[in-house]
Amino acid sequence: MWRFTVLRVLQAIPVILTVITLTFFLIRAAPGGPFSSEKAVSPQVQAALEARYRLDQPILQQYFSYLADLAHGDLGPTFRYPGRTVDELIVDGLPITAELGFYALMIALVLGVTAGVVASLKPNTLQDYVPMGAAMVGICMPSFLLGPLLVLVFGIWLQWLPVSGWGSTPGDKLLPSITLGAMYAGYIARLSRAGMLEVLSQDYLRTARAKGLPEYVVILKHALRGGLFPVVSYLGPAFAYLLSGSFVVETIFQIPGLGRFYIQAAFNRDYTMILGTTVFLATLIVVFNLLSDIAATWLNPRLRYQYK
Amino acid sequence: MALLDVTDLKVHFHTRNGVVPAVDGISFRVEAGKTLAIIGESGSGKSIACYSLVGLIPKPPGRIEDGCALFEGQDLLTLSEAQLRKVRGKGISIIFQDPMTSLNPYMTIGEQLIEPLQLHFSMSRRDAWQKGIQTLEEVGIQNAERRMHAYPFEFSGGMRQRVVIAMALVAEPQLIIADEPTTALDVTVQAQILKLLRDLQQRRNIGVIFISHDLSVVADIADNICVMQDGRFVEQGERMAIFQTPQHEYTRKLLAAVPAGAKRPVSHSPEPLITITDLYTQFYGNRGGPAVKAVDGISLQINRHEILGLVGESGSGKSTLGRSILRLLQPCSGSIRFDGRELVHLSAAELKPLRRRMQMIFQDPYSSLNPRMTVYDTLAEPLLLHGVVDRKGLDTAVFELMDAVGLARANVLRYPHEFSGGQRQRIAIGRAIGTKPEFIVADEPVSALDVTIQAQILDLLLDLVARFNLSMLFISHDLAVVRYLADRIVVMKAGKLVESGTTHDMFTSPQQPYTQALLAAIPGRVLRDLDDSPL
Amino acid sequence: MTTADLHVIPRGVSLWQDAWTRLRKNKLAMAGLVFLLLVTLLCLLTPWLVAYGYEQQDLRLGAVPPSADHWLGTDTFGRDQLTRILYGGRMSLAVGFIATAVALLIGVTYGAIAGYAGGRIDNAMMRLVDMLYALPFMIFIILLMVVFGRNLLLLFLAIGAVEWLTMARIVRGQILSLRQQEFVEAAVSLGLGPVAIVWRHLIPNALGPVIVYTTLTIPNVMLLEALLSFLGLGVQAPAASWGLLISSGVETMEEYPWLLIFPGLTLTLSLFALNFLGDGLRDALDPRTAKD
Amino acid sequence: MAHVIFGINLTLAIPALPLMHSHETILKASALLLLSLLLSACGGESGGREARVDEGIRLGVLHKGNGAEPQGLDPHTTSGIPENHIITALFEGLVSKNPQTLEVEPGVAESWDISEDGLSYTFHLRHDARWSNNDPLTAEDFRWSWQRAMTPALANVNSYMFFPIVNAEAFATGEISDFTQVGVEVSDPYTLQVRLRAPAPYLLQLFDHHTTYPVHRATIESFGDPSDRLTAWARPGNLVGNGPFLLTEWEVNSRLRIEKNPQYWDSAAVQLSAVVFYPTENLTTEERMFRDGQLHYTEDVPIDKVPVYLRNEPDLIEISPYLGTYFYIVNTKKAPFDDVRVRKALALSIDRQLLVETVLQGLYEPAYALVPPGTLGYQPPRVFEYDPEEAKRLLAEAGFAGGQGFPPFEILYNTHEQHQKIAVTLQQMWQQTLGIQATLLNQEWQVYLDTQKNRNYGISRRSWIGDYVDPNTFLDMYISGGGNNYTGFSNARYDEIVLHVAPRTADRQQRYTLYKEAETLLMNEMPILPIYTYRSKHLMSPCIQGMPENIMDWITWKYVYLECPAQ
Repeated sequence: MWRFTVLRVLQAIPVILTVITLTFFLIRAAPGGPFSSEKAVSPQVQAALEARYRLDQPILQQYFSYLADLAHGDLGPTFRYPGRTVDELIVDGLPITAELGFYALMIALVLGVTAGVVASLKPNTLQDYVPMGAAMVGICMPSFLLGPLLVLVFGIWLQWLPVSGWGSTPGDKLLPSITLGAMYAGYIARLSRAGMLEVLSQDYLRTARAKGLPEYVVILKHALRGGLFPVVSYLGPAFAYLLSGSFVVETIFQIPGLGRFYIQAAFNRDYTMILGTTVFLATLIVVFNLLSDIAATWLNPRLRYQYK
Repeated sequence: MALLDVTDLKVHFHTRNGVVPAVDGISFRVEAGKTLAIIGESGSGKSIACYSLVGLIPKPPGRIEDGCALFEGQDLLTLSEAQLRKVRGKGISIIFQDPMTSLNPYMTIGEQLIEPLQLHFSMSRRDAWQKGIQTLEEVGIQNAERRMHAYPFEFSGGMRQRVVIAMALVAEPQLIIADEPTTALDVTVQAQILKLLRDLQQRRNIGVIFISHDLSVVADIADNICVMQDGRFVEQGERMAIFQTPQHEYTRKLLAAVPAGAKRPVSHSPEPLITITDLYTQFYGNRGGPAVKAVDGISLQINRHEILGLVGESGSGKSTLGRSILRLLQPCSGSIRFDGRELVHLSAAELKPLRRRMQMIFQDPYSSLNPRMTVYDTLAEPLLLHGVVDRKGLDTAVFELMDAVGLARANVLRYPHEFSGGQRQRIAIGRAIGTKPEFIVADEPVSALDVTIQAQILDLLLDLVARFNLSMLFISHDLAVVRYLADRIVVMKAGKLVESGTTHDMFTSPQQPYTQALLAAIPGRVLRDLDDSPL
Repeated sequence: MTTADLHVIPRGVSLWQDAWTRLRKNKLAMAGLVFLLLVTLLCLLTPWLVAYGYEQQDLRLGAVPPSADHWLGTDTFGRDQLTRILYGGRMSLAVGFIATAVALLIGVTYGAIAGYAGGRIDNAMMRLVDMLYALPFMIFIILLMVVFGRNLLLLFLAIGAVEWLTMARIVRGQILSLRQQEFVEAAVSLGLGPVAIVWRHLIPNALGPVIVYTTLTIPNVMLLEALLSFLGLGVQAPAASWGLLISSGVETMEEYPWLLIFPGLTLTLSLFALNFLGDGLRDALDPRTAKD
Repeated sequence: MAHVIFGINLTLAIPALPLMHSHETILKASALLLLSLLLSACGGESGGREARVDEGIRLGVLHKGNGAEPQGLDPHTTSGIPENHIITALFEGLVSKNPQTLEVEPGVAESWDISEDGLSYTFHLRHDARWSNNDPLTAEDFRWSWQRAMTPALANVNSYMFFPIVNAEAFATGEISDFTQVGVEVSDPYTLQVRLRAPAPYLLQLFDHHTTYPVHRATIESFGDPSDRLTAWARPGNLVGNGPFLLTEWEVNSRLRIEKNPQYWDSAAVQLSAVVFYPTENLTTEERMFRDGQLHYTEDVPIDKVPVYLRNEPDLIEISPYLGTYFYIVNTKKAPFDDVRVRKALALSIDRQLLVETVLQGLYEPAYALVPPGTLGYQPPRVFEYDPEEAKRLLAEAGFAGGQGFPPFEILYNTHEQHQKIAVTLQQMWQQTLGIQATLLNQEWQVYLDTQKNRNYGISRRSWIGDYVDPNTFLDMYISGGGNNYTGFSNARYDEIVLHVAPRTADRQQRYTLYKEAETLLMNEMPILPIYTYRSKHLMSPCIQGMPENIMDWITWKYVYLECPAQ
């Protein structure tokens, strides 16, 4: 297991490096710069700004000094918020985005697995069509539509939940989490239905029934484990995508998470911030893919045995 | 009083295409300490009959229409699901056919073993665990205490079947339904398991319903036999009565289908077609594990117009050898000469013209046919590929092939899944002989088939070999089949050749202890004794 | 299939024709197909069907609910919504199908090669996929759009380039398990080359999951386009796409609900139809499920 | 109102009302009331909670939507409006503004003298002005702060504001490095003298711009090089200011809180105990936050919501003229726009009235010149009207009768819903009236700025918000070769008036006459196509007092307080 983990971590290094290089040169190729503004900036001011951010150096030198700083965990100062560093903003925003992502994933898991399992028990009946139809709606519903709809219904009409914010009023974490989780709930529902259908036809469930086990034990204890296998391997990538897709939800609900930085930074040409968030995100994706692989390996005794 | 008394059991399946009477009014009794065998081919309804007793058939579409099954004074067929659950595992337990799939791969043996104990006897986990260990020991598993923590995949096939048996026994049922418990096993292992079952049964005085398609197996252990066909018992009675004086035509057909007797040696001067010298094929283990030498220095010769039987247990490397000869696997050293040409180092392109001359028939007619190709496409593909016929003659050629393997022409546009196993194997044979090859490797072509079908396919093969002047390497674990078909036999064990000789010699005077053990393990001694006795 | 004359084989019966025969019996899938065809046809023929231009304004009219003149109402510029939905459909369908086709092409080819080659090649190819998975693609698409300007072709390609990864994984997994089946060995022993084996024997058998994933990819792609439009990186005004219509409809859903309801309904119905069609196709392409 | 009688949280129900049609109102309102009653009866934590705005009214804390997240709070490195809202509360310049008229009032300077020739200003600082850490605030603080603000290395984009001062430009561009040569002198700790190179009638207003605010030297120096814009001095806990409020909390993208500064010289007049600023980039969200009782005051209102509020809850919306113009610029160096007749045809064929009434929901004023009307009494010239016939004639005269042969061109705008709406409409108007075909080109902000700067456009959307209340802030944009003049417009007389004649004219009315002449020159050449004059619009709790509307949308925080009008 250790060997496997170490190997995967080593493999991640060139990935991250590629991401950095690609992003670095891509954003420099973009028209416009971090200091453009509606009112013309005088050449002197422009030059002084560039000097302060070391943009006057040759681009390769900038690239290598960025890498050198990165090796020390220094992602540099942001262009957008003078006086703040990228590290600081990521450290501030991450816990919030991670929390949002976590709740969303939990909601997705609970809703998705329930729907999928319920549907799989009676395929091609109403008990199948209704939850799967709902799952399809979840998949088809863009978050920029679902969010405002939920806000309108639960925030404005019913007045049950606050319309925005994060952690400032009780219950304000619910709507964003649902909005973000809905699509993933849909996918998880489909995955768990397919996985369960596969498992439900397996002989060992007949064995379990032959022991006299009640049906719920057969499903929960024997079937679920194998049936949710695809879901487990999906969770890692899903969490990573959740984090990178959270900006819409964060914008709609005014959540001070990391997600908004991605987009803002790209539009503002905040070079360091773009790089920082991209690198960070890529690292997260690698880590979560790894975790989900490890979890999948650990859950499957045969694989676990192989890696011993 | 009988342990289980079933009268007039009727189970129907209500499908979209109408009602199928899967079990159509059968009656039988099982006594404690006795074995009742139900014999029948696949689809005869034997498993459904037994499963319906404990409510394990899918409802719908299945429905118990009629009948009565008295067990411990209650009619099983009228019990509610909750009441049935109390019977399952405790009163009646089941040993399923495939130990591979009937154990939950995600749970340890111990967890699975103690489930019925905790459920039916509300035992504490510790007591249940102890009992589990005892039961494992009872079925002959070494290191039971440690093995409780192992997962199913860590066991070999035979050991796994022992676990399944332990699981059926652990709650000390009065009745066990054993559904083809040895079909997936090697002969020697099968013999051990059968012995184990018999011992346990006698020791605990339990009744057994033994479901099988294999008369030879049943012959050794059953007290009473029911012969089932199309949902009905065509004949039932005491074991020897069934074998000695079969009343029903179907019973006679089944008995006749058991491959018996040896092929008469054909005498023509041996002219080698394939010469194999010092062949090694190995598989590399996962993640730098040690290489497995599947074929470990084999030298042998296959003559023209000869059927060479290759016998060995699973894992002996016999399939690997067959595939290596056809270069479906790349041998790592040695030489294979086909009609004087060295095959080992030929490129794919160089091999292609030779492929026309040597073909293969596979074991599993379910997976050896592309499910998305019709019979026509399947048969036409090699013909077109090797330019055996042009497009104009294609239809005729395909029809002729179908005639040759005994398939109705009307089926030409059907897909494999619409055929029975035997018909599918006919398609596969048709595909193999389409290019008029000189040499065919047949890898267990009948082991997945019912006995009567098996007999037909064997005869078809014999016929084709004669008609097309084929040479054949016939791989099988079933000695009776090999004896029926082969001119010569080679025995393999752990990648090495153990013994070879003419069929007659091998069966009458085996030299090596392993060969002797194999022969001894062949089930159906009773039948053979019958055969040998002048009727 | 019983023919009186057993010496004549009906020509041209292929997997696809067979599938079509089976598909026709699946009512839900056919309903989906008919609906999609209808929508596609309407979208293609829009310029000849509608009385208004998609950019044609009637400022004095403004936003009005559905009426006899404007069946689905108008937006704040007095533009006819039916017209805009139909024109938007051209864009959304094009994005959906082209980007998905790109994903399919790359994904299936790549996955099939990796799965069939197996061993080290497979390992190397899948590591590359893992690497690409680690790229924050959403950000990359946005960066690409930002850097190279809004170019629809690029948009299609970029989206397709994101979606092929999962496709490749699915196909590879399928091929890997199919490769163990004996009919592949049979094909090898017949002397078929790798390309023929992959094309004739493997891919048709892997189609089921591929189709299902495709029907999930199309909505995904459409939503991605909508999201990019939402960020101002998608289609160029005054042109429309369903996603764009929905995202601007959301802004005014309280004042002019019809501007959200109709595009939303169109998108949802189309995606549902697509889903039914996909499930139907999967079943139809599998001869085993045909006659039960 | 019913809500009061039931004693439930008002704002929960009130804001929901505006969006309902009258006949449904009662039904829904009672349903909502019933619901909130139920919830509060069950102790439901969400339904019965006190809205943030109500708590704010109780505690004297104002909650304000503030648009974009502020980039920073260093008065010398920022330039945005969201930052300005906060900085004006944390710092105070030499002068301040009358919240209503925007005329200059004493700030840190109690009084000032202006020399006869208008070239020398002497400021007398009040003796009780203090930094928030209780340090005294002296003239030296201003001198040092201004030196910092002009230091080239700091790269202050607003340093040009000092340029009327002697040698300020030379110092800011690095020509001289000796600040003593700049016309800023400290004659005694409470007297500051400023010498100008030329008269600047609007100069006093500049001393209320944040780039001229004093900053605390010791604090800044303790965080590193004063000319390094990246130090952390302007953060909660670090920042020392001299304004009526103190920075106490700042969570990026979440909220920023300022509290009353007890050291402020006029702290007795300050009534709010705190203001909380929320970043609200998404207008729709901001509006919902207001309805949900989270904000007292919004930065903006989604345009489609304006008529709804005007109809149903006019008390909650505040719309007032604003010192900004929305216009299109034309690249006069690019054919066919090099022909003034073409430019005029474009300008004359825009039905501004229709545009404003429909697309803009009647919110803005049609504009026919660059400078907004009413800029401290200035009325811009009106040299043309909407005249489609004349437009057609002009286009024909230029050789494109009925749009024949007119090359296809692009309308450039930066990605934004509002800009797109205008562009789409103009495209239609030009097509319908003139028969010419335009395509829209939306570019995201940075690209759009680049395209304009490189003159790589035909017609482009532009807008301008005045820095101070004087026509000059608009008109000096179009001097020949001006940094913000992307049109290629150049006129000697115009330059002369804007650069030399008008600044030397002390009398306001006389100066306005000159500006009017210049603007007429500009509009006759039509390098810009005015579209409308901005108005600021806010959703505003009726409980906000002391925040009169004004043309700069300027909030003078020390006069603001919360008090609900009697029912």
